[in-house]
Amino acid sequence: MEHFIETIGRNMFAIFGVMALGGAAFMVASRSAVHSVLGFLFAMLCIAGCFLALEAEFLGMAQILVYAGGIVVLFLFVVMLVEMSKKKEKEVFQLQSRYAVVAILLGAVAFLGVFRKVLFGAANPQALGLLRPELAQGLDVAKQNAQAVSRGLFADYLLPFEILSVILLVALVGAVVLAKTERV
Amino acid sequence: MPIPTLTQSIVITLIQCLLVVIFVFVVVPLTVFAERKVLGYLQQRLGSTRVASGHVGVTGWMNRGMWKWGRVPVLSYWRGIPGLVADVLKLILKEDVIPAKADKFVFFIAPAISMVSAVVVFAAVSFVPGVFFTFPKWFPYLGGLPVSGGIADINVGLLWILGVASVGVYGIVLAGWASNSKYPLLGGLRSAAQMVSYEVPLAISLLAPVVLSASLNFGEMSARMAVGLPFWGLVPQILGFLIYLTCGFAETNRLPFDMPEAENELVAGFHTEYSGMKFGFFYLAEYINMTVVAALAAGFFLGGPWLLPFGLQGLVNPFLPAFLKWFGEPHAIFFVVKIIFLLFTYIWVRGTIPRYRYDQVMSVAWKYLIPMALVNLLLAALVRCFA
Amino acid sequence: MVSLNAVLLISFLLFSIGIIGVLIRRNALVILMCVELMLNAANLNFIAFARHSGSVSGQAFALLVMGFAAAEVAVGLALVVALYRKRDTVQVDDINLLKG
Amino acid sequence: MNKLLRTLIPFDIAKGLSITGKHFCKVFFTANRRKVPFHIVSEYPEVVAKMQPRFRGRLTLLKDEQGEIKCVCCLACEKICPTQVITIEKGKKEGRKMPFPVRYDFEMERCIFCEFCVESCGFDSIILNHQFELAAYNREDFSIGMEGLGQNMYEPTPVGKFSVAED
Repeated sequence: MEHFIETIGRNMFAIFGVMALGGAAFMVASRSAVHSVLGFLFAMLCIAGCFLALEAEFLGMAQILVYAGGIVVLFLFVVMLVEMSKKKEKEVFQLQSRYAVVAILLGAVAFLGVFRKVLFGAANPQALGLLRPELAQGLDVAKQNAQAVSRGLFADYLLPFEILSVILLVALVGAVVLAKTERV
Repeated sequence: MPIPTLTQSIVITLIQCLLVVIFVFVVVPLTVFAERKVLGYLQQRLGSTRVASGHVGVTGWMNRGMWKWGRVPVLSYWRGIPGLVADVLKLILKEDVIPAKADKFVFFIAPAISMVSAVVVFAAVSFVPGVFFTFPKWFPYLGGLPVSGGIADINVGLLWILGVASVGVYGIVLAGWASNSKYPLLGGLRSAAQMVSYEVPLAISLLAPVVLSASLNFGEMSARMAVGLPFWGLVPQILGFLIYLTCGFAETNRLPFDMPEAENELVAGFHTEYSGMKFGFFYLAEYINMTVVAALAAGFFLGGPWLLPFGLQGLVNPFLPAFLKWFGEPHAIFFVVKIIFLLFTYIWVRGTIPRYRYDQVMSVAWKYLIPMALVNLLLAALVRCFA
Repeated sequence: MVSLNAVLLISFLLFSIGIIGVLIRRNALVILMCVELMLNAANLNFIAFARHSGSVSGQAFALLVMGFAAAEVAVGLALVVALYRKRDTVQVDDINLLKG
Repeated sequence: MNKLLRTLIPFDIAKGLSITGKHFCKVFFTANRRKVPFHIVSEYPEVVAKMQPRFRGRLTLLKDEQGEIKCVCCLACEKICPTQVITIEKGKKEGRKMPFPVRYDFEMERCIFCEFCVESCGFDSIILNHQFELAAYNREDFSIGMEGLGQNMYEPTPVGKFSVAED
């Protein structure tokens, strides 16, 4: 029992990762757009789980909050707006899908071939851990993740953060202008 | 204090989950009953005073007996209580109708999403700081082990609560879409827009306690707000409290922000096509969400498990009845009492304020609540800076 | 503990699924979702490397990417809605005219 | 400025809450304890409901002090009735100068309780009384006349058939 639970705990990342892959595959393969959104939502939640398994708690929660709480709802909203028309879709997939899938699979095989040693070899067997804990500037990254991230965000990368806020503002205004109807 | 093994700690967590589920499923039916009675009293009625026919069956016999007895509704407060059981039985026994053109999978999964996201939020709510109780020594397997006051007292508890609560939108939106019917779709679209809008001021108003307490952990936040600030932080955060309550009403789709299921425009909104226990899940989820919002408000603005702020507890202690003193200073009972008061406030507001129009709902969120919440956040930052 | 390789493999597969989606789907909304998926795969790598190097810069950057993704989705969805208003379709291969 | 203040500080909401709160306290703390309760509804089958004076129930013929029917068969009510539920047959009665209604039939199933008949009556000889338990099991029970098969016009509809209070 003990051993079983420990095994699950150790492989949490793999479990969430495989589930995320399943959700993503469902998203690409399903014919109804709403089902696609559901698959996307599932994939996002599982990726949040992956973040948690990597001990990035703040990022995991931000993932749930931003993606599941905001972005996917917007997608669903637009899908429901757009799907209200009764016009039948011609086909879900493109004509070149077969070639595209083959090409991607080839790319995957090539990737695995090139990085075979890195991924499966014994060249880099050490577990993913904190190699240079002194960079966390006196904070225990595992215990005070949110504080550590905030230090990174507001001390080291303040300028990108500010630029991001400007980008968000521009995107907001742009979205309003684009989606506005003429008569309003 | 013995350190639990992995399996033991998981068993303890399961016990905590069971306790929370029991709490939820005790509070929710009582809230449903209280809603009927309190709404009645607010409108000078009596609320529900009998179950089914007053003349058939056991309850009918009881009713007749009471009337024969004194011609006065002796238990006029409580005669509706069998309605609790009757409600649940009705929901369980009803036929579960699925519309022929509905999307079966999504139709099935929507109430589940609603329910799960409502219950799971409680994982990060800590009812008491520290140890809730300790298993006695004779207890098999778990003897002598402590049980903490929250299931998962994680560092990013507030974010967890906000994130999972926001997943609850999908239940409503997907239910509206999957029913393949006009009114549910309109209700779902409305609620998507409404809940996304209200999440913004809600989150910003909760940021003020975060700033004041410098933590994202539920227990820590409630403790610091309760002990470190005057009157559980209610006085410096009165604006934030009001904004939070308003957004909480909107997030749980309660009147006066009852857009998704506007009875007079949309039949029953997103759950028009639902029946049986699937509808019951939506019904339960609404009340559980109310409890969650009340728990957050009680924890952050009303001091959570702390009876009185500062050292005032010591001043009041001599005048308290003995059983209250027995509970000690931070105790879950105070938290629960505050939650119940806030649930009463929900019903009170519902019985008082009429429903907003849809455009009014949106303009309240974007034009008033968000700027006010930002101002409140600024105030909190100033307080933190200079105090 | 999680090995870096597992993270890289998973994120690579997620990215590939994203690319496949972009290439083979006709619905503009699904294509947007696939783009989001690819951004997430990149985020996963950011976090893995942040852990590997023991600093939080990667996490901070992942957060920035999230914000950027939100901005992108807002503009993209606005484009889709505008397109739908104009042409009554969201199928990308129906949108093959420069003017119209 | 004043308007802004009123927008920001929810005075009216507080006022409304205080009013409903007052009602709540009154009803909650005095239920079962007062002869005249604060709640405005009654527990109907047990406590007989009191109607407002203007309540429009079933049509009734009135009698004067001598116990004589006031109706003089002017047929004003029959003419004005929009659903034509009233049928009057003129007749004579010994010792009475005015015409006397031999038959006064009232088909309650079609009546819309508009009270035009009462308004049109120049002799105040009919009213709509305060009966509201007008349901019946048979269609025939709705045709009400002075005597004969239908119910009598003067007798009340069988009230309290279902109520405990009459036991």
